[in-house]
Amino acid sequence: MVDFIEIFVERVVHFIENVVQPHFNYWSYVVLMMIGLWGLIAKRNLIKKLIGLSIFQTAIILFYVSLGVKADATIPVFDYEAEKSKSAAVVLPAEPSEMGGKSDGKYKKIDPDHYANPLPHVLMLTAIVVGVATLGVALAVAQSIFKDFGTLEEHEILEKIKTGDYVKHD
Amino acid sequence: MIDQLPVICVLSPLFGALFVALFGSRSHSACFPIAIVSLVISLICAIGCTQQVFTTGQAMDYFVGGWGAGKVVEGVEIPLGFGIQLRVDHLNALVLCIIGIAVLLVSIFAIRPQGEKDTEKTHYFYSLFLMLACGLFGQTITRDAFNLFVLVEVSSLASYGLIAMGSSPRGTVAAFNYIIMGTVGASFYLLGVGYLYLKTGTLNMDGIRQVIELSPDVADSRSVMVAFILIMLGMWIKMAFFPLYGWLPNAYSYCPSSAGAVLAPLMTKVSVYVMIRMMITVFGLEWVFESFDWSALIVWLAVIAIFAGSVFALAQNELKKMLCYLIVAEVGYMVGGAWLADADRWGLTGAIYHILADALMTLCLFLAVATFAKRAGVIKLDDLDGLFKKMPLTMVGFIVGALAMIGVPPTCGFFSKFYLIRGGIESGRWEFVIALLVSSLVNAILFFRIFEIAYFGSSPPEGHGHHDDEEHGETTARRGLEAPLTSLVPLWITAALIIGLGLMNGQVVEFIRKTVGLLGGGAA
Amino acid sequence: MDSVNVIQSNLPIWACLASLLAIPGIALFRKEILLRELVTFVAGILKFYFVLQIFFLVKDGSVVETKLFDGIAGINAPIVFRVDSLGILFALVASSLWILTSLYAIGYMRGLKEHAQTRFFSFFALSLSMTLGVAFAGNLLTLYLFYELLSLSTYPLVTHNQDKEARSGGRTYLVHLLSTSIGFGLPAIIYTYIKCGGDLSFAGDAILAGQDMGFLTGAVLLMAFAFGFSKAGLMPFHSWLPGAMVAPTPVSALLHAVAVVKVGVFCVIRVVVDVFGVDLLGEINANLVLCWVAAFTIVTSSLIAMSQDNLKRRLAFSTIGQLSYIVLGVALLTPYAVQGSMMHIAMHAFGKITLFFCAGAIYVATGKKYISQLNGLGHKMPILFGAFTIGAMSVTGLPPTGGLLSKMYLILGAADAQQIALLVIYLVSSILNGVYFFPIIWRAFFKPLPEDAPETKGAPLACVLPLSITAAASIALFFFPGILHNLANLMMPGG
Amino acid sequence: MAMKWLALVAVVFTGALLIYGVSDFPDWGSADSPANGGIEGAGRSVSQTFIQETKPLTHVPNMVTAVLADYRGYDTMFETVVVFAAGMAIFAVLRVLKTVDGQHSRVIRDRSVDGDHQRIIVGTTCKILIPVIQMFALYVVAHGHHSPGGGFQGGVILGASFILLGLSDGMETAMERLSEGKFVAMAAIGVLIYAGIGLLSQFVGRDFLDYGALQPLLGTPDEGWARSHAMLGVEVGVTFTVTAIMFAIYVNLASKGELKGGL
Repeated sequence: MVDFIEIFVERVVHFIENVVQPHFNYWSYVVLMMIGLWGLIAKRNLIKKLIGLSIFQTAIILFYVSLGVKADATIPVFDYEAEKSKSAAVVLPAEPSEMGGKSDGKYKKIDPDHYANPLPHVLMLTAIVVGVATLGVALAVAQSIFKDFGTLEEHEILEKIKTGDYVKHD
Repeated sequence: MIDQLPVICVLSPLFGALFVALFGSRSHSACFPIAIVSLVISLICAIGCTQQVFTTGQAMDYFVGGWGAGKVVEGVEIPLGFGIQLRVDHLNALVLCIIGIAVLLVSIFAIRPQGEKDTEKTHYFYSLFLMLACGLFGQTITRDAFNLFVLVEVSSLASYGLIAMGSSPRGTVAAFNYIIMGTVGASFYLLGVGYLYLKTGTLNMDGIRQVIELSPDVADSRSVMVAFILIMLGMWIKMAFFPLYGWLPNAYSYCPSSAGAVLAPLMTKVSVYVMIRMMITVFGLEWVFESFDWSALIVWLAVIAIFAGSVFALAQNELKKMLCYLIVAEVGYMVGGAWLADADRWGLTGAIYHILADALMTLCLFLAVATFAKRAGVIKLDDLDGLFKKMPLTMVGFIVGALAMIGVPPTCGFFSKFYLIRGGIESGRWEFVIALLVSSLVNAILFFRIFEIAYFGSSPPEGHGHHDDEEHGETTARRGLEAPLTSLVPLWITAALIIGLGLMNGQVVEFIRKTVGLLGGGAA
Repeated sequence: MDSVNVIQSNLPIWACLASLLAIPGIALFRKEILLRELVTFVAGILKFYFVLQIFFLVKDGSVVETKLFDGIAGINAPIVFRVDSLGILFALVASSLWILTSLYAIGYMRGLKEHAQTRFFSFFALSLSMTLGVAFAGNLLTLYLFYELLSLSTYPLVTHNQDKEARSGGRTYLVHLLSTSIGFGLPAIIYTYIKCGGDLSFAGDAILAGQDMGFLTGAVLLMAFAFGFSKAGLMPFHSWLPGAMVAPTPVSALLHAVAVVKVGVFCVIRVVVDVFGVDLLGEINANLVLCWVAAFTIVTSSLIAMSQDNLKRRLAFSTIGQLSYIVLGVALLTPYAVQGSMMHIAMHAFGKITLFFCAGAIYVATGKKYISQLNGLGHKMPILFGAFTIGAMSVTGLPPTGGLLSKMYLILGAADAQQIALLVIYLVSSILNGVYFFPIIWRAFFKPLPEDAPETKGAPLACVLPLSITAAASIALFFFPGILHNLANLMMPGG
Repeated sequence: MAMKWLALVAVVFTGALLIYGVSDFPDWGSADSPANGGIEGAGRSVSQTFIQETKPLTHVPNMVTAVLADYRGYDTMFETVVVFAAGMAIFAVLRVLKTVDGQHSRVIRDRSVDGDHQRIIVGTTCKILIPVIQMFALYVVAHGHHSPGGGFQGGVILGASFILLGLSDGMETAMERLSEGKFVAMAAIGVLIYAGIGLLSQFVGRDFLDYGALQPLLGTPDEGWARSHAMLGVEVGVTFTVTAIMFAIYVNLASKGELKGGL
């Protein structure tokens, strides 16, 4: 019985080591996303649905940002000290004031692995803003529904639509 | 100047929207002229681009910000996908024109503010309307997968606003569901693009396809397949393909009539166009039909969509709801057509032609129904009682749209069915052919039921047909109900276009076939 | 056949447009009835004049062709007119009878003071131009296009009375025509188109000539076409014709005795001669299936006709029978039979239209619709019932009238094709025709007038004149069948 | 209950699909994954080009801002349009233009000082704090070139400062600073600035949003600097829009569209 548990533990550790650990972020974003999706569909209150929706979108943002991560790379902002100290002999793009020089078009001396990948960050800036905009409009619509139906529970709203007792404008 | 046209086409509605927001709140009468001017400019650009693509036979490329692939800026050679690329080719040139025409016609239709909650909101309406147009134009010509997501969001947000601003509370509830479903769809698409970016390293559609064709291990990788499924799921939600259509009927029937008239014909069709763009340009038809190869399942889903759409349409007694379920069936046509993996790609050509045909047909029907609702308060089917006498001119427009839906020869509806059936037969998908025929019969029953009610009145007089009212009595006193010119002119132009597109389908399809030939489709 | 010289001229377009252009005229003079009727009349004569022009060109075997729109991409199916001998024969019959019918309709409408006459005459003109469109169609697509438009443009005519029966009649009319044409016709056309690699035009040899086609596919395709063009009234898709009797008599006279039904038969002939080609059908002898369906229709419709008391319904079922004569004739494939069927189109047209005119005139004069009420009317309206007798003789095929000639050819054709059983059916059904026509004549002339019959005024001259002309025409066709004969000969040489 | 089952099925199905997709991802944080290192034979990796070429091309150390405002400027413009569209949609949905008693809603500031004491504490701290927040917001906008920041972040902070004013001194005082007419115009002008700068380069004859074309206009030594300054201009446009719309969202939601009374 004992070695059975050991094998099981050893198997689980192996699984975590080789399968989960290298893709840790990607597994966590899937879990987060599923929580959001569950909230979106199962919850009956409109606001809770919106919370589920924003968790759903945040998970995607987590996925995109973890795309661009490079081991021991700094944020994608060019820092002069690191470039200067790393290879003094190398011709560096100088300070802004003495900039004048053209780049020679070949692969530059800047080591790309030193900086994180900027593109996912740009994309996620847009996705965040889109998420905020959608959330804003959804909240406005939810408020308009509350004005007319007096409730935010979806099943009550459907009830009221069937019976037809909601504020009917002209 | 000519190569700046694609961007101007997208920008003029944007500038229109901004000026309407700026000046509209003070003088509501200023909104309409600004809207018309900006939409006319974009229509002229759209036609100019199509003309250019037609004469030169080459697609028009446009790199925003001057970051052209291969161009040397400041001594740096710019790789593909560095900037955002726009491209007008044989596939989207016509879609661009159809959007331009539809948006212009509906803006003319929407000039007379119907009894919305408060008519002070016309400038909000026109601002959202123009942003919707800008989003649709951008979606059609963009060549960058992520930029497509942003433009889908622009047009979706504008459509959420347009639907929710109506006076009927049911409209706001439908808008809420539409927001949730639309955002989930867009997020799935975004996730799919993320998976693709991770495996191919670029966001440019051509770049992705080159990598997929270049390295087999990327092509056969699981994540590219999952990316494709996610993108398809996202687009199917957006176009209300069968299992995911829950939001469409309420959203388009309880929204303000002029909003419905622009959303119904365009939103779902542009999503179908995006799906086809994804299949042809991003993944390449070989990858889609060989290594992915789920076409049998998806054609069966389309067949179910067609049957379900038609049967639900039969069951409705509200006019707009019925048309909405017909849209669900038409989406089944297009998706089914696109996924027929027939050798000469006739199914795909039929689907693309059907995008154009269906946009016009739905526009014609929704304009007519909106006019009925506005002038004669027609909601249910039996309110159509004796409408031939009251509104004969609008009824003629409705008839042309209905005949196109049924698929009577001179109209474009017949020819698109012809190509789809041809594709169905050549690819051996007989269930798709049968579905098409049955749904045209159901359409025939649906629309002739309406004609009967409108022609005879809901309960015709008993006994022999002899009327002794004097002979010229048929022009009854209710002449006053006839629709105003601003809603008749768009309706008749659309009806004329439906017949024109039908008769000109030879050249149109030759033009479309070049896409299928150029971009790795079957033989041209 | 393919060395025929083709004359490019847009006369056929003018012929079609003649009646189409009448519509604005009719709509314009809605208020002045006289002017409006004049416009219809002039349009009729103009159309006949154009058709005659084309006839003189086509007489010596050449073909008139003109292109309207280039239709479907990827295949040679533009919307084109191509008038050959079969087309011109049908056009001649239709346009000449339109003049008489419009004269008759003026009398009929005024007699009954019908409502919405403008709409009636404009849709009448529209359906006539669609009929000519089918007659001149140059390929399968144009044929299908005008065929569909004809069904739609005749719907308002059939439901002219706008009452309960009109509504149900119209419903059966449309459901049958649309569902069969979309259900059977469209797939058949598309299958043919795929099989023959994209050339749907009737020029040159038949579309499917030389295709290797088994008996089964051939038969199924042929029957799909035959049922697709359900205007030919083959059972079981015939019930739209009696249903359409709800229409006013001029409509059922011209459309449902001449134009619309003949369009169905015309399409079947086109399919047999120009789509399959006589020799292909002969090889795979798929035509036997069509023969026996037509034969079945002839017998059953004649039996049903006997039991009908309503005069117009009896005439309707007799039309169904006569149409299947033509279909059977074509399906026999022998030269005589095909020529006989083409001639029968004209003979039956003149005979049957006279009978319908008489039925309408009786209704206008006495308001009677049922045969049992016709006792002794012969003495009251001798000319009318005289013409009725001539029409009946022509349809049954008795000597002095033209019907005899065409039936003679049909029977000879059946003999050539060694189909003795079908030959017997021809004879028996001719007798049956007699059985359901002559009791009417006997009742009208030899039965005493019931005493309490109210004083009936005579039928209006505008009704009596056209029916006597058509009666005289059916007799004249017996003595001078020259025109019909060589047209038919052009279409199917030999015999 | 049915929704729960539907949710379960949806979650399980999508989760399995995504996990299945994740299985052959490159390791997290690996520098030579296709996204970061590009694929050999498919040309130079786009992201490596961003990192290596931003300095010479645009002299902007913050590569994210360079990609955001210049290389993919078209994307960001439509992002601003999304924000603007959201504002318009909220106005369309919520804004009540005719109040119940029919007269147009006027913004009237009720001067009655309700003597609850919290307001004094909150009021004074906010009076000190708000200017500092606004200064910091402008710093974030201006310093977007050199450190993480830019139009969106700065705009939100600026908007937050106005919301803070609304919360502390009542919506009317905030509306006095920034009335409805003002912030709708501000939002529209923001996007106009952005698109205007893009259009400017078209007038000079080069493509839309090609800031290099503005070099003669801005009198900078080379096109790189012109790009850098144009980016700052574009960021300012974005700040205008984002501030206005954030405040609009707050104002509409707080007062259910009457823009009067409210939180």
